[in-house]
Amino acid sequence: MKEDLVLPAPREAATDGAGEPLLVVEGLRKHFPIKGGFPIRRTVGAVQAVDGIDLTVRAGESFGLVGESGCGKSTTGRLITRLLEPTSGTISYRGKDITHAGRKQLAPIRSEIQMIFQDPYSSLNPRQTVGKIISGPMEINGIEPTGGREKRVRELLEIVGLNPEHYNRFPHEFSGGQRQRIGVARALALEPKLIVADEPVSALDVSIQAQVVNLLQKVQQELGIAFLFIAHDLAVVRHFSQRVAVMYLGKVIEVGDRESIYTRPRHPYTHALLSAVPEVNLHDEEAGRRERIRLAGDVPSPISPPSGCRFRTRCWKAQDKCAAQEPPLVRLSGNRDGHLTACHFPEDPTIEGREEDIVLDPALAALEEDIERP
Amino acid sequence: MTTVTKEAGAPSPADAGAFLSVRDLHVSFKTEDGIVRAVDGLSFDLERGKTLGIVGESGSGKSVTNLTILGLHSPKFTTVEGEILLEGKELTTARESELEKLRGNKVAMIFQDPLTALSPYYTVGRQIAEPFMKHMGASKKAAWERAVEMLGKVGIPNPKERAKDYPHQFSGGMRQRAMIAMALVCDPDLLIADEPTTALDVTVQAQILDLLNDLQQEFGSAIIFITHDLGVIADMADDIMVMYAGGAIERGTTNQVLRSPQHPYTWGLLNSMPRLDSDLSAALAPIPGAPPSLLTPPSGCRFHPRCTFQDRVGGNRCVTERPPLAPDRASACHLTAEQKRTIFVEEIKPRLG
Amino acid sequence: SEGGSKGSSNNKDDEKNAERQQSGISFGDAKASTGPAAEVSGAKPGGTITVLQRDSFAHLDPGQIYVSDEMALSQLIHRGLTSYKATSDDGQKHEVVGDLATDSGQTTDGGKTWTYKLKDGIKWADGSAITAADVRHTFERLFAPFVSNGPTFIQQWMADTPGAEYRKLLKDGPYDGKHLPDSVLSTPDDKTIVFKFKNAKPDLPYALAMAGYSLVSEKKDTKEKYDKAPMTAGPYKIQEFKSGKSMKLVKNTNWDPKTDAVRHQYVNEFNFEFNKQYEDSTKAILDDSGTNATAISFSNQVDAGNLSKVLADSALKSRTVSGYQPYVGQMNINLSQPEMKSKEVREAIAYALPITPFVRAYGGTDAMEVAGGLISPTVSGYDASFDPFGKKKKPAGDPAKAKELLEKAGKVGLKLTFGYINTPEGQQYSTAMAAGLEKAGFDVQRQEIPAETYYDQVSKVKNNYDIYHTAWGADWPSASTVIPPLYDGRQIQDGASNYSHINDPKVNADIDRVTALTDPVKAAEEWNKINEYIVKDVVSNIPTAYYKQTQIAGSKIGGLVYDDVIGGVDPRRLFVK
Amino acid sequence: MLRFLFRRILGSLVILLLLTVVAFLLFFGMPRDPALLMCGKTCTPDALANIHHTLGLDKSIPEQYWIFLQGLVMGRDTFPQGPCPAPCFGYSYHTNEAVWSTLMDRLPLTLSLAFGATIVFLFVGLGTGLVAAWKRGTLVDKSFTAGSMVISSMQIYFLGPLALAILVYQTHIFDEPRYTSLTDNPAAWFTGLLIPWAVLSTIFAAQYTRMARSAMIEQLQEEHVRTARAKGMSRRFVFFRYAWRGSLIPIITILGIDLSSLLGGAIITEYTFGLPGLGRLAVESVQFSDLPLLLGVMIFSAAAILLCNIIVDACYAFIDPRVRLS
Amino acid sequence: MTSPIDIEGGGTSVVVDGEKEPKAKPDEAKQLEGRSPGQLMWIRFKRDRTGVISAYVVIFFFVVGLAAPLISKLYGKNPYTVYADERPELFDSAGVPLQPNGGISGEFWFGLEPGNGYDVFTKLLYGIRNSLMISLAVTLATVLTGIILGVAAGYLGGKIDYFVSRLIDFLLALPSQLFFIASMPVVVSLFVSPRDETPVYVRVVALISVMWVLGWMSLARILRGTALALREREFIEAAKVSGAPPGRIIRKEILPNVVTPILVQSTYMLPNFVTAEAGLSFLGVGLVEPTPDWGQMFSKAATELVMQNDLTYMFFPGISMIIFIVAFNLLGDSVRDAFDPKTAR
Ligand SMILES: Nc1ncnc2c1ncn2[C@@H]1O[C@H](COP(=O)(O)OP(=O)(O)OP(=O)(O)O)[C@@H](O)[C@H]1O
Ligand SMILES: Nc1ncnc2c1ncn2[C@@H]1O[C@H](COP(=O)(O)OP(=O)(O)OP(=O)(O)O)[C@@H](O)[C@H]1O
Ligand SMILES: [Mg+2]
Ligand SMILES: [Mg+2]
Repeated sequence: MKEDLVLPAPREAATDGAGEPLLVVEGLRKHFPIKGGFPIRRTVGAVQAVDGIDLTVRAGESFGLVGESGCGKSTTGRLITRLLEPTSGTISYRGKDITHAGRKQLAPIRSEIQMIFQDPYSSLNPRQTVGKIISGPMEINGIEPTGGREKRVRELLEIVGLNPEHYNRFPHEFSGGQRQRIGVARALALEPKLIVADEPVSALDVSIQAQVVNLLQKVQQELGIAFLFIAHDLAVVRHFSQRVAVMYLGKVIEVGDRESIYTRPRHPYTHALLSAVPEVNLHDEEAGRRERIRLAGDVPSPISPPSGCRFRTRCWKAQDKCAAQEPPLVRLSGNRDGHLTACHFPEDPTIEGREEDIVLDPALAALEEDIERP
Repeated sequence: MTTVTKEAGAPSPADAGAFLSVRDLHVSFKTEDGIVRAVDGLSFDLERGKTLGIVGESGSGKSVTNLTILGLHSPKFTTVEGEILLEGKELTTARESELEKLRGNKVAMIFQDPLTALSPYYTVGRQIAEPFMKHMGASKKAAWERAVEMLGKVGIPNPKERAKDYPHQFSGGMRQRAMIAMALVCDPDLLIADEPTTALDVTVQAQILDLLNDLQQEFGSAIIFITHDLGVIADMADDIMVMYAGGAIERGTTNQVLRSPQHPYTWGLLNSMPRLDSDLSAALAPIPGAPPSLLTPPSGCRFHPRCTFQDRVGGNRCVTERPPLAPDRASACHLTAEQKRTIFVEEIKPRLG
Repeated sequence: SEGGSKGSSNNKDDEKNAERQQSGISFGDAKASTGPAAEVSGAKPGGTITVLQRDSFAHLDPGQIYVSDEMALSQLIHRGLTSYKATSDDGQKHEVVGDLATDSGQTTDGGKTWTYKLKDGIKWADGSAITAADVRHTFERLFAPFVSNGPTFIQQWMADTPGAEYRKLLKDGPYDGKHLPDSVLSTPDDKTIVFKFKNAKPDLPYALAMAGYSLVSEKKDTKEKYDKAPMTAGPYKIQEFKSGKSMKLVKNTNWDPKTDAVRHQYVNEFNFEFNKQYEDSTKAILDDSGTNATAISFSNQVDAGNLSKVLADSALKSRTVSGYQPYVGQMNINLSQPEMKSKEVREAIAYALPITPFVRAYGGTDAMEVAGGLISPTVSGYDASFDPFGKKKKPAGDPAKAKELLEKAGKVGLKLTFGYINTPEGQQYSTAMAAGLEKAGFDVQRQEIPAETYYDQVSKVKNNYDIYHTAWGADWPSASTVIPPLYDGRQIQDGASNYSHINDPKVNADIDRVTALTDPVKAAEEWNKINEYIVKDVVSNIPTAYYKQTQIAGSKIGGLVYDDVIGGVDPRRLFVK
Repeated sequence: MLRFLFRRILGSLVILLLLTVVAFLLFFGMPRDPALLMCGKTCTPDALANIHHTLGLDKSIPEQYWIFLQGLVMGRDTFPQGPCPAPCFGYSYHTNEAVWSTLMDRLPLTLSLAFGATIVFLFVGLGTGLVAAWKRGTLVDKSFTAGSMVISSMQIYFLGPLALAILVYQTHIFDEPRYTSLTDNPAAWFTGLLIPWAVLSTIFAAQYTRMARSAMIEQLQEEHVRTARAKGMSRRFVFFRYAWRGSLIPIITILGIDLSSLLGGAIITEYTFGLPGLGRLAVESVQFSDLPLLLGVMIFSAAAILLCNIIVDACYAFIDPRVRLS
Repeated sequence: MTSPIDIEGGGTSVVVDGEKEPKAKPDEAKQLEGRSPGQLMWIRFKRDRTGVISAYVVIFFFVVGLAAPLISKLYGKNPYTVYADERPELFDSAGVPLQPNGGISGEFWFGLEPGNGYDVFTKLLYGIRNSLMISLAVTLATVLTGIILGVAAGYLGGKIDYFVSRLIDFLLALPSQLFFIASMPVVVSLFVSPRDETPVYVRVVALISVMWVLGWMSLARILRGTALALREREFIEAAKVSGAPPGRIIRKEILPNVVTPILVQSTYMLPNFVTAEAGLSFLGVGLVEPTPDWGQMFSKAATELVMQNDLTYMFFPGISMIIFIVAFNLLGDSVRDAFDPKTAR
């Protein structure tokens, strides 16, 4: 890994200060229809994959989106890149509404929003050379950089830390980490302003993962590209993103700057999530295991999500109100600016799990009793 | 092509406490493209009731090692050399029928992907009951009851009914619980868990880890816990073995390996791993390069092409000579013990914050 | 089979057969017409015979019967006014006798008026009496539109028109109360029938013996449905008929042998099985075990593949009977095609055309004999020595001679469209024939014609083919059923049998002349002359082969005789040994 | 399940309906006039028109089609041959028989041929396939694989005549194939169909050997099979319980296709052995431009195919609970 | 976690990360041109002995087919000469060769055909030629249709997919043999044949079109599945995110990736078409005498004439067809294995 990447001079985005909202998402919904019925097939229900979320990504910032599997992270990403047609809500990019824009209308901003994918194997066409893969987007958008596309591709390869001589190779000749770099180079080819990265490192080994995270970080900081960084690994998101949103079952339940979310989470789910991450305590061997909040059961089905607060079925603080009323995403007292939480009974702003919060699986509780008895 | 130096001081087989001991294990596969040396000179011991964590990158031979213990490779394409002693009994040369008696009974296994690892055609209860019938000679009814009981034990609500379900009717976490129930149904002495939580969400992973911990206390089995997540292993293991390219490169208690690691690869792992409490101002320090191909493994120390401390060894030893792994607390590296200590304390530790 | 000497001895036999076949058939008197028929030697009653047939019977209504296998069947179930009576035990000599009629017919004016009287005691299978009204109905219904398959001779004679014009005489048949005028057909009493024609019809007794003119019950006439379930009068009646599968005949108890001079009733039952290809029936009969020992086929021959094997084995050969069929194969040259107007071209075709492919395709010389003329050995007037193009000597054709002629005509490379029947045999012989013609310098274009519609296609006046092969069999052993229908130029129309569209004034005139002759022997001679003129001078039809056939029966079948008139096994005299 | 069946049957009916349309159009595209075939030698335009009228061919094609459909559903009694109750396919032009009864006549042979052969080739083919998979890599496996490869490359029109020539004509060990009704004479039924069965089953069995073997081997590499082994289940148990179950799915898929083509009239087979089943009937119907018969056979064969499809799908559901429960 | 040492991609060429690697070692220069999956497949295929031998056998058949006129010329005969008329001394009057073994001799290597007495050797050569050409044409047409309909249905989805799928369902429900037989005359009659049209050419076209119409479904189904799976692949989404129009995606991203199933399927389809074509000729609705054809030879062989008198005739067409089909199927297996080394054999 080169320590100093050769990058073109940072462009305006990096300098004009984070703050300008680049992407504004309001009330975004995506419901996948379920076909069924008898005797004629019709829509009988919907997977409420994304159910009304609001997000703002500012220019040049990295915005993290975390949550458990199936909570709608990828769907959100794909809605924003307009791979999917939103059911309702609005997406506006630099003030322009692109919610239902067609391919032709999107053409001018296609080059500004790019995507990096999770699977380094399926995200590269096995039948194209690296050169073709990276120059593809330029070709499509008719971009003819000075010095020709090939030169630009070689530059890009260099930027992502690959040998420019690999221009004529095929994807299968690369390791997972290298493929992911090719994916990054492809995304960079159009000099985008926003990159949606859908779990770009979760398929990689730890040692490789760090290489890619570093690369992305450099790209973000030095080229001033904004990121919507989707991941389920809280530690990676913490490392990469300045602001973080936590999703649960198609909804954003908490959003805020990194500091605030990781050290002063207010939503019980965020608490649970943070405490569930297994951690190596490198320093204090005697400290033993940190107490954890254990959530029972699994995420409910997005086809028929619980009423009111969606987390209530697994929440140890749930009361009748939670079932009746959906908590709005608001700033709670004691929270920083921009730290919004959707909870009727928020936690204290700490990450320590308290004794009374620790709930066990009923079965586990029984087991533990068993063990203690003899 | 590669000069392989046999490990000088492999742990002696006479080690009385060892419940399972693996000696100089080599496993290679014949493939279209050549011979893949998936495990190359691996030795370790495991005591009763203890948990051995095996960490390593993808393709480092973790799964192969453990499948070999159970003799689950097709003999036609696989060559196994070395010894695997379970309670002093040699397994590599054991007859299939003897292995059958062991599998699921004394030694049980949990696989990584519970969806593909459970048969879609039979009910969960039946799949759990089968080994119980086979090994314990239980009647169908008794085995079914046992299966329901086990499902209850692993925390599946309403086990009586759910036992009649098929795996695809279970959620990911429940499937993994069912796998665990299946593995534990005959009260095994050794449980091999091959990345049992990798496919799961953190919250579910935490549930499963707790479950395994508690079950181990109840059943008293020894566990081999395979993972690539150091955080998980810190939670689970008594001892840790770090594998790289088919061999072990460091071994010790959890405390030793995590808090005073001695091998550049382990350092690299720790350095490249983002943690919730790590210093945000410092960038992650990845291990450069990519894991080697097992078809043409690097000569000498397998790690040398990616190692940043090679120059400190001096000479060409890293390239020509494969470092041995001493018994007990050990690391397979040509750096001197002193060098290792100082490098860790002075260069690595500060970066870990 | 082996060629050479054995073949020639065979040929001699055949010629001898032919000789007696052409000798005339006399018209029998009342005595000859009185039953019962003479016992077949060694015959005993009882037993069941299995009859293996290729085709199911499409028609059982006499008015619709015109194909040979149905004709064979009708010998057992239907009766007409006249019939052929075998006067020798070998099926070679015949006379026409009265069947339901007391004699073969009386004429007083040289053949214009014919009177028939019905016998006493003749009954339908249901026991009701057969009367003159039934006879009248039988003939009148032939004019109804739904009767479309049977013979049309008598209808045409009655209406005195060629072709299908005759129908105008009684447009819808007798069904809406209209009848033929007495000037044509009268039934003065219950037992008398009088036919009156404009011109002399000396052949009427022959014609009436055709199965197609067997009687139909007026009371039981169900029109179209009669075709599946007719009322019968013969010694057997239909007990069960599954079209395409099987048929069972049982004895008709209302049949009185004393009224029948030609039929027997030895066998208890006939079980027909259909869908038996020649190969199948031959194999089954060769097998000769179980029911196969009493199996026979009325119409199936020994198949081409097995023929030489069967004839080579004396034990097997003893179970076979063989003889000529009435058919003569001929290659028609379509005279309507401009290019075919040149006589040299036609002669070139005649010389070049190889006959061997045709013979080969149907099983070799055991099944086909190279023909010289258009009159079959079974018909009076046959002349074995007639062979104008040397086909008997050079059956593979004479391309050199043909080429010469073609060159003379300046027509080398002439395009010749050859319409052939799309059966395996047709494909085989047409290819080889084409090859032979091409050697002579023709450019032959073969065009397939589906087998099922073959005759419809080639009998169109405006067909596109230059040459095509047809076969024609005499309806009775006189060339009067060959030359006029095939070569009368006034008969050219769609669907008629003048396939080569020959319209030669001399031929037309001769036909008129010879038809009027009342002396059968003289007539036969004259017919042959027309035949020779057509082949040699007009060159519109090239004779290819006389059809022969060999049939085989199980070893327990007795009374096996090849009847020349029936053109196959005589079913009336069979018994189980 | 019931819903699924209902939906499938409904879909099949739609396909059958379309099929009749296609058959109709095909028929009218044929360059032959069935009336001409029936008209005989003295065919006049009048007679032809008359036949056209009695056959109903003088009506417009849609009208004829409508009449045909009506007949299918409600029966027709406008035929001179007699009434024609509900699934009325009419009367054959050529034989004048009711098409339905002709079909029913020919069906027993086709059924005997199809099911007889199927039973044999399933047992033999799957048996050898399983043995080969069980003994994978051994000489037995290799010879089975090679043998089945060669045999499955043979065609009925080669192996059939060969078997006939050798077993019937040259050595006279067997009788010429022929069909006798099972109820008439079971022994004759059996011996008469022996050679067709043997030939069909040989070819099919070889295909099933290959298929069963590769399906089993594929299944044996499934992870859940490995799990079963890791549980200590015996090899036989794993083989016959776990792998076998999964390998049934591809086998049943192909079996459905094969069986449906056998039931729909194995034309070449019937030709080779001279057996008058549905296949022969089909060819005859085309030969004689016999529209009612053609429609009857087409619908019948297609119904056999569709029925097999439905049964196959039902089998999937039976084998695989994922299908059953979704 | 996915293994970076991807066996399929050939672990040999995994490149170590850019930095540590010296810039283009001298011996690496030639390696810089990467190996495409196709090349890898080719390399793998070349290693498979059975596959290579089968390929040679298959090629042999094609060469024989192509060179049939030349071989016949050298051999000095053609399949149209009616030897029964040319050399009547060799036959009896029914056209059965008189010499034993179907008249095999130094002059007639494979003997003579009973009936018109064609030379079996040249007839077989031309028969192979005609059968292969027809099957090849059908395969090509089928592949094209399969690609167009299958890929369109799979990738575009929606109404097109629904329509194509129903069409496939429908065609698969047709009793195909019966349909062949019924539609052959119809198709032939579509080409109104004037006085001197070559019926052979019409027959061939009709044969090809009928087999094509009923032959494309299985491939289309497979390609639809492949396209459907490819549609979910992320590189397609990457192209979409870049604003690629559907045409380009199909051309550049989908088509190159369906080459594999097409190749594999074609190697299975072609022999099937050969046998199907032969079956039709056997039934008499395909090519007919005198056009030499494999299936028509079987049809001849199955006649009583041949079965009773000259079994030898069946030998050469039969054996050659078995060899051809076996070789082609083995080739198909090898091609599949070369593309997808993980499948078990
Ligand atoms: N095309 C689709 N049709 C129907 N349902 C869909 C579709 N795509 C996604 N879903 C459903 O929508 C929900 C959200 O899916 P999504 O892929 O966005 O989750 P995710 O948060 O990215 O999960 P993961 O971490 O597993 O990638 C899931 O329940 C998924 O099953
Ligand atoms: N049956 C086999 N044939 C050929 N190679 C194999 C086989 N099984 C495993 N390998 C190879 O052996 C090496 C070690 O594989 P193994 O499954 O033990 O890795 P792992 O450490 O478990 O990795 P992961 O974390 O991905 O599970 C890999 O390179 C793999 O490709
Ligand atoms: Mg996702
Ligand atoms: Mg593994």
